Amino acid sequence: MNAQNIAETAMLAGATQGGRRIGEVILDVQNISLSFGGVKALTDISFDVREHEVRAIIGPNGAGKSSMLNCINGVYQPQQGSITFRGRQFKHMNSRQVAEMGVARTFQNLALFKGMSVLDNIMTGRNLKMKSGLLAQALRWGPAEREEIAQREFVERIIDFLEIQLHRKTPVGRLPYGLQKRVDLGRALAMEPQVLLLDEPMAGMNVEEKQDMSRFILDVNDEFGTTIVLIEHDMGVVMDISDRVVVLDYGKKIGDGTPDEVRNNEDVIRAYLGTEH
Amino acid sequence: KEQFFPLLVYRTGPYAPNGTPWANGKQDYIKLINATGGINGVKISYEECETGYATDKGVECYERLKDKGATLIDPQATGITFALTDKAPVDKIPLITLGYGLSASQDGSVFKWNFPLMGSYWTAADILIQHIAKKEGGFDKLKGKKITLVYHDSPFGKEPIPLLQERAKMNGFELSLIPVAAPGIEQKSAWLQVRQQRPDYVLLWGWGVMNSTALKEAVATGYPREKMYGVWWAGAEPDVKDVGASAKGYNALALNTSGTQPKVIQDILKVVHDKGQGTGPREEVGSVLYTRGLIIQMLGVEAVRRAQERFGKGKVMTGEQVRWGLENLALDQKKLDALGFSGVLRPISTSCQDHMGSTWARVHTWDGSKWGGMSDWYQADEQIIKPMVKAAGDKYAAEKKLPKREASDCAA
Amino acid sequence: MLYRENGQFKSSYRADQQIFPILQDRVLMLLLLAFAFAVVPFIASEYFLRAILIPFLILSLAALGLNILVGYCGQISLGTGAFMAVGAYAAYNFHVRIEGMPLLFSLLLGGLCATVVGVLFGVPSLRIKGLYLAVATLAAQFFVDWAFLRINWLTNNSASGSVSVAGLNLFGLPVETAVQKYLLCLALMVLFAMLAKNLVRSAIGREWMAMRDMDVAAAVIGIRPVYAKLTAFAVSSFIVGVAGALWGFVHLSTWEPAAFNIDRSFQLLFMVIIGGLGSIMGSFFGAAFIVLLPLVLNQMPGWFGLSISTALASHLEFMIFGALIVFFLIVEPHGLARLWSTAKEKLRLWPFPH
Amino acid sequence: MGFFLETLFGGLMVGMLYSLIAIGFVLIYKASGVFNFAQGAMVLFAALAMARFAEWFPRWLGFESLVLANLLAFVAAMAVMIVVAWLIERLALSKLVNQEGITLLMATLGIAYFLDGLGQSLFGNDIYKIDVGMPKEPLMVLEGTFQGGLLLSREDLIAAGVAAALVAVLALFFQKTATGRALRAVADDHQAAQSIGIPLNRIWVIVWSVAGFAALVAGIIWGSKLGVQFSLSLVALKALPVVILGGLTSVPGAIVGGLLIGVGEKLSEIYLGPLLGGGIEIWFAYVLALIFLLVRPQGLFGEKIIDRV
Amino acid sequence: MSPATTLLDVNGIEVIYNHVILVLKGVSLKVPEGGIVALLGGNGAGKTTTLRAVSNLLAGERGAVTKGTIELRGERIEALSPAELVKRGLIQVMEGRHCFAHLSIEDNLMTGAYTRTDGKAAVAQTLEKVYAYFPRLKVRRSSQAAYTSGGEQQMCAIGRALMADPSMVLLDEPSMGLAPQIVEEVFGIVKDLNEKERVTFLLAEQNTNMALRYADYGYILENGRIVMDGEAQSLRENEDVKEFYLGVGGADRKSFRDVKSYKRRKRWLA
Ligand SMILES: Nc1ncnc2c1ncn2[C@@H]1O[C@H](COP(=O)(O)OP(=O)(O)OP(=O)(O)O)[C@@H](O)[C@H]1O
Ligand SMILES: Nc1ncnc2c1ncn2[C@@H]1O[C@H](COP(=O)(O)OP(=O)(O)OP(=O)(O)O)[C@@H](O)[C@H]1O
Ligand SMILES: CC(C)C[C@H](N)C(=O)O
Ligand SMILES: [Mg+2]
Ligand SMILES: [Mg+2]
Repeated sequence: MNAQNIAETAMLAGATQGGRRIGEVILDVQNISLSFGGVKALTDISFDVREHEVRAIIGPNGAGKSSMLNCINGVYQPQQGSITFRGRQFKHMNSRQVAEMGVARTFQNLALFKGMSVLDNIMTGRNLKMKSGLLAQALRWGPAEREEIAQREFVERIIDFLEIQLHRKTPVGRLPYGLQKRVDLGRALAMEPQVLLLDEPMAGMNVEEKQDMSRFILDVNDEFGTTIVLIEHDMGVVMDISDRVVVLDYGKKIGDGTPDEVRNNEDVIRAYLGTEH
Repeated sequence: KEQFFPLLVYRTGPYAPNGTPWANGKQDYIKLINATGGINGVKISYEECETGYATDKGVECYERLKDKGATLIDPQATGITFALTDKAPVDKIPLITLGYGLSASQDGSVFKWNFPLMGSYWTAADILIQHIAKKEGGFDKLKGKKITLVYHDSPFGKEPIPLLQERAKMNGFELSLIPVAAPGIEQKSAWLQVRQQRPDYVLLWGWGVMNSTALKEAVATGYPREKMYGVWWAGAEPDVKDVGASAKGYNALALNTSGTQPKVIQDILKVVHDKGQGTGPREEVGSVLYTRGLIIQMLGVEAVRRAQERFGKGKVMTGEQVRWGLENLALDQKKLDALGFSGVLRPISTSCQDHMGSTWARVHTWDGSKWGGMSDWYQADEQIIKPMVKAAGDKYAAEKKLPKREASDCAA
Repeated sequence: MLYRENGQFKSSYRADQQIFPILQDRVLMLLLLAFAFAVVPFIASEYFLRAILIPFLILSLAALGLNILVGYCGQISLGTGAFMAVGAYAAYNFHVRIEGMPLLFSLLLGGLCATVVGVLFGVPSLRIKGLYLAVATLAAQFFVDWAFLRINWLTNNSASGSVSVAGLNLFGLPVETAVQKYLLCLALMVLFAMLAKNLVRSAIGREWMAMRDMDVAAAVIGIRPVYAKLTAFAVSSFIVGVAGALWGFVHLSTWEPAAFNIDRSFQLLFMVIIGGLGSIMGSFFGAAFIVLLPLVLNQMPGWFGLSISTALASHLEFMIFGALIVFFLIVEPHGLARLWSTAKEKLRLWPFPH
Repeated sequence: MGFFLETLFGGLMVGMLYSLIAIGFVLIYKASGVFNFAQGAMVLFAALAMARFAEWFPRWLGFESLVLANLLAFVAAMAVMIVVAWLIERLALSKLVNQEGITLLMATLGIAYFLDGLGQSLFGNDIYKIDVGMPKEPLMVLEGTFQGGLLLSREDLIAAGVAAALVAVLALFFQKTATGRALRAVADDHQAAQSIGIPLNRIWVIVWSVAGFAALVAGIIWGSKLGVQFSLSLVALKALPVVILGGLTSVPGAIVGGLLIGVGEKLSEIYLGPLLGGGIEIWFAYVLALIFLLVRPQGLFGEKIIDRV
Repeated sequence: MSPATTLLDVNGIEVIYNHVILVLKGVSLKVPEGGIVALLGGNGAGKTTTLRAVSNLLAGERGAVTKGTIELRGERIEALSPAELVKRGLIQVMEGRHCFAHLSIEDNLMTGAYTRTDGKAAVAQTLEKVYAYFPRLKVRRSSQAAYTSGGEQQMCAIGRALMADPSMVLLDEPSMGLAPQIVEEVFGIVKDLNEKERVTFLLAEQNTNMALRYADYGYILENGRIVMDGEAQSLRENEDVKEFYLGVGGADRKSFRDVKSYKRRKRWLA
């Protein structure tokens, strides 16, 4: 940890923001480098995420934002660096482990299970919590059925929360883009994650819908204390709802700090924001 | 009332070129009988059902046609025969499996409803070995010779193996086995192996496209056709037709002659084809498999006739009665002559013990354009066949927990 | 009676999670079952039972098994014939080698052996996907074909590779007549259909579908590909194995490896596609289409009193069959089951078009 | 040694024959993302047309020349295949735009049934002969070096040459022309291809015609080897491991896959087969393909399977 | 804007998916030659469906236009294939990118020129133009499209359509997934093409702010019906539009952090 980080810790720890208590570092990414053949997607990236905060990652197209999430998620394996989650250090992560540790995510290009209904898509998020054996499920025998119903209740709460009750039984492929994004979020929420990684959750939404989405994100953050890592291109949203922002450009980190700090960072303005913001 | 014969055939699929003339022969003979007054006045009705040589379709055909009063069935495939062997006794429908099917079913005391008339794969293999021995100048000359069996990798192709193994032990030749996966369109490795082993003789146990492909591969690898001997299902026109002159010298077993000289063929041409009622093309009449179809149908008809002698002339016979007829066939030369089959096949007479009726066959040779050069008749060696049939029959009966038929059952 | 769900409020999730949430469907299903168990045995002819219903039931069972693998888990398999064969021959071995082995146990043990083989050949699916996976299953198909022809021990030393069973009985009740066989197949089919339905609407079923639809996302939410894929192979081959054993024991009673050759594998795959991937109901529709349609077409000329040659009839049958496949796919690419549910949806809206 | 070489060559030649059929699969898959189940049926159909036309033309037109008969028959058979391609597009594919691969696969199955039935009812279901003057007698080489010489099949050599030429042309076509690029685009995404103005119907007619041509060539070569009859449609099964091993999307892959499968199959059958009771080549071919796939899941030359979130 | 001839005239169309799902319930709109028209509306309003109906891409989604007419330059086009429409200069950029995954970026772009008959040189020139618009694409020209980032794919999809040298472009959510300055650029390109080459645009956009800034005219779609239309200027000033689409309640912009309180949106149509 460098000096700046320590100072920040002092500032944030214990400080309450809108009732949220920003805690210790929960996820610490150190010196990650990732390349695909000749393409360097990430070069020596380090940043940390604190418990309960909303951490945004921004940067121009192709900067490596999604790749970063993919590394945390175990979808990509970085060539260098390590990731520390709740004090445990990993050279690279394995998707299942990550999920078990309570990290959930949504995807930029909608990775929903197309053939399944909204309800089933969200139910898959509960799978880690379901313990009945194969035979019990086949027979739908006492505990198995009770478990199914209990999880269903949880999922129904998410459905209510996201206001997609009407579409419960619709195959997700038929939904308009914006609602699919919501289902994607629902599936991640169903995992009751401690850290939620969101990859452009508001792409393709109008302002009103973005407001709704912001509300969902902030509510989750507030009510369940979920830590949030958010990639988003809408600067309004990023600046309004995030606590700290990392800026990537061509795979390198060019800025890190509170929205205000980032907004005024020269490099960031040049590479990403342009002059208007 | 009419005597109903269902005709299980295959006119489509990989075996169609061989199945079609056979099916045509069966039908033409029925037409001939009907045109000449039926069986003591009883006309024969028939219905074809396409099996495509597939067992499950064969079973479906059987179930469908048995309800229409089937009294005799020729399944036209060993696989279908296997599947029907359990069903026939329940439904009381005899099966004619002329020259194919289960070799062990010659034993009428176990296989009450199966009739592998005129030969089984065991008699076939035995006769081929006899013929080769004769060529070599005696059984003792077989010692140290190499004989390779190239066979259709199915129950049909595997049937002759036990007999050949027995013979190899007895006569001291070396037997090697080369399976060819059905339907046998790719045989390069089989024939490379033949080329490597350089056997003195190759026995070909194929059906359908496998036969012509084998001959072509033999040409391509330079194996002399003169040293190749096919079973009687590998000795018809479709097997050599498009190999043509290259297949010259190839030999195969013959259960029957071919050609249009026999009187029955002439009758068919006159009575059926000239009236425009022929089933297939006229050129095909008298070909090997066509003629075999005729024989099969003739034996069926004669079984009904025989049964009528006992159960009432001019009546429609039940399956059980036809079965009795099949078991008591007695077609001597005189009768065959009368039926127009002189020279086509040898006399045949069955009994309760022996459902084959004749274990004789000859060998013919392809001269590049037609089958000819019939050898003398050979009879399969009882000494070898009988014990094998008995052992296999006993094993079958034991497995199935079948009681052996009583002597009284035979008399009945 | 109108087909409406108005007024049918679900007051509990349990009620909502029923297999047939709509009352009319439930009633219809019960009636259908009652008909199948209590009426059919009395009215169906022997031919109908033996040549149509029994093969239909057994093949729909196999299709059901395959649908779990292909339709729910998205793993294409062209080795179904092989797994059926393993089921059949394994059951046969238990049947003849262990004196007094009850039929039901033989069948289930056959299924269990098929499970083992299925899982074994399913292992490559962890690395190989899509049509490429077909190679692994085809390897199974041809290997198994070969093994039962070549390894005598597996066929209890029958020289020809063909085996046969007789004198079946189920805990003392004979299974000999067509009706008895039909009832056995029907009962097993209903049982397995229920179990399969339960599985696919439980956690494991969702894991399978998730793997099928988007495997990376599935991994990210904590689904283990190994477990999901191999359980699908296991459950699928188990059902397929039992179906294979039934096909051998009940339908054919004497069989050779060719009864389970690659054509069978293709046939089953076609059933699940035309019936509807990822639909239990679809397996039945598909089996009906592929088993029954050719029979109907085959007998059609007879009904109209046409006499055309067997060969031509059979070629026409091919052509019509082929054309109908294409036709139904155009009408509903997702199979007959989807067609059926769309029809129901329309019915629900009727008489208002939308 | 001599025998080993012979086996090796035999395997290579058979492999080329498989490739000839495999190319047809690859073409259609590469250009529309459809696994064409009807390829075998097309081979049979084309071969039947060729064989029967070669038999009929001299009769209809009253001439004797075998060369002329073959030439006319070839042209007529090709015309028939183009009509077939056009009908397939019109009646089936055009109505199935943007459907999943498996649906299209099933549709090609329907087409296969249809073609099998149609071909045999139009042209007959007996054995017919294609005689394009392929030499049948073997060629003996290196008789000095090896005892008994080295046996090569001239027929196979010619077939191999034809296959190689076909592949070269097709590979160029795909890589270098705008149509080739459009074909690959269609395979990736029907709807997007449509949206930018690629005329799916024309593309499909072209592809299926080219596949029909490949089927015709394969049909002539296999037909003159085996005789033309229903079983010809089953040779497609032999091409399956070849396409998959080579990569569903690679024309050159079909050749390399063919060679590997051919050689692997023959060597295994001859050197391993006798130990296991023989008849192992079929499953061995698949096991071989499987081993390669474990290393490269997209086949040797196939396009990488894209798996991104 | 001077009264221009109507290029595209959609008249009362109704679209049904899968024979049962009625999505558009009589949508009419006009696009004047050389105009930029925005189609606005929330998720599921039917924007994409409208565009698909125009470019005749519904069949692949198992949808169909069941009522109404669509005319391009006075010619009925419901029965024309998409390829024929592209030949007439009408091209669509599909929502969700749809790049050809296995082709390189450059090959993707080149497929866009498939229908062109004006020679290699002209195509090469357009390619350079596209690269000039999107330098990022030039950098990634030889990468397989599937392995480029979401934004790069979006640029590729837009560039690909431009390669056809169209006279009218249907843009479905062009700004989705693009970084802010690229969004600006994309709209800049739209304006540029519109002004310099008189390319007509119909764009479905969620980014209402942007859309109304660049468009001349706008339609608002809700639940499959057009509920409001007008000059971009007047829409921008409409209170409801302001509140629901531009996110400016009353006078000033609301922070996304403050919308947490429960609010229920007013619908023009129930
Ligand atoms: N292929 C389809 N099958 C069935 N319904 C569909 C299909 N495509 C779209 N729909 C339905 O049509 C309606 C309109 O969808 P459309 O995609 O046109 O909306 P949109 O305005 O483009 O929304 P978004 O801004 O989210 O993209 C939605 O309710 C959707 O569920
Ligand atoms: N699997 C992959 N193979 C090859 N290159 C990749 C792969 N994944 C990402 N890249 C490349 O790495 C770079 C970073 O991509 P990434 O998707 O992380 O960008 P991003 O910041 O999310 O951009 P956007 O805002 O456009 O979504 C891009 O240039 C992309 O093409
Ligand atoms: C029936 C005969 C024609 C031979 C055939 N191959 C069989 O099954 O035995
Ligand atoms: Mg991204
Ligand atoms: Mg849309």
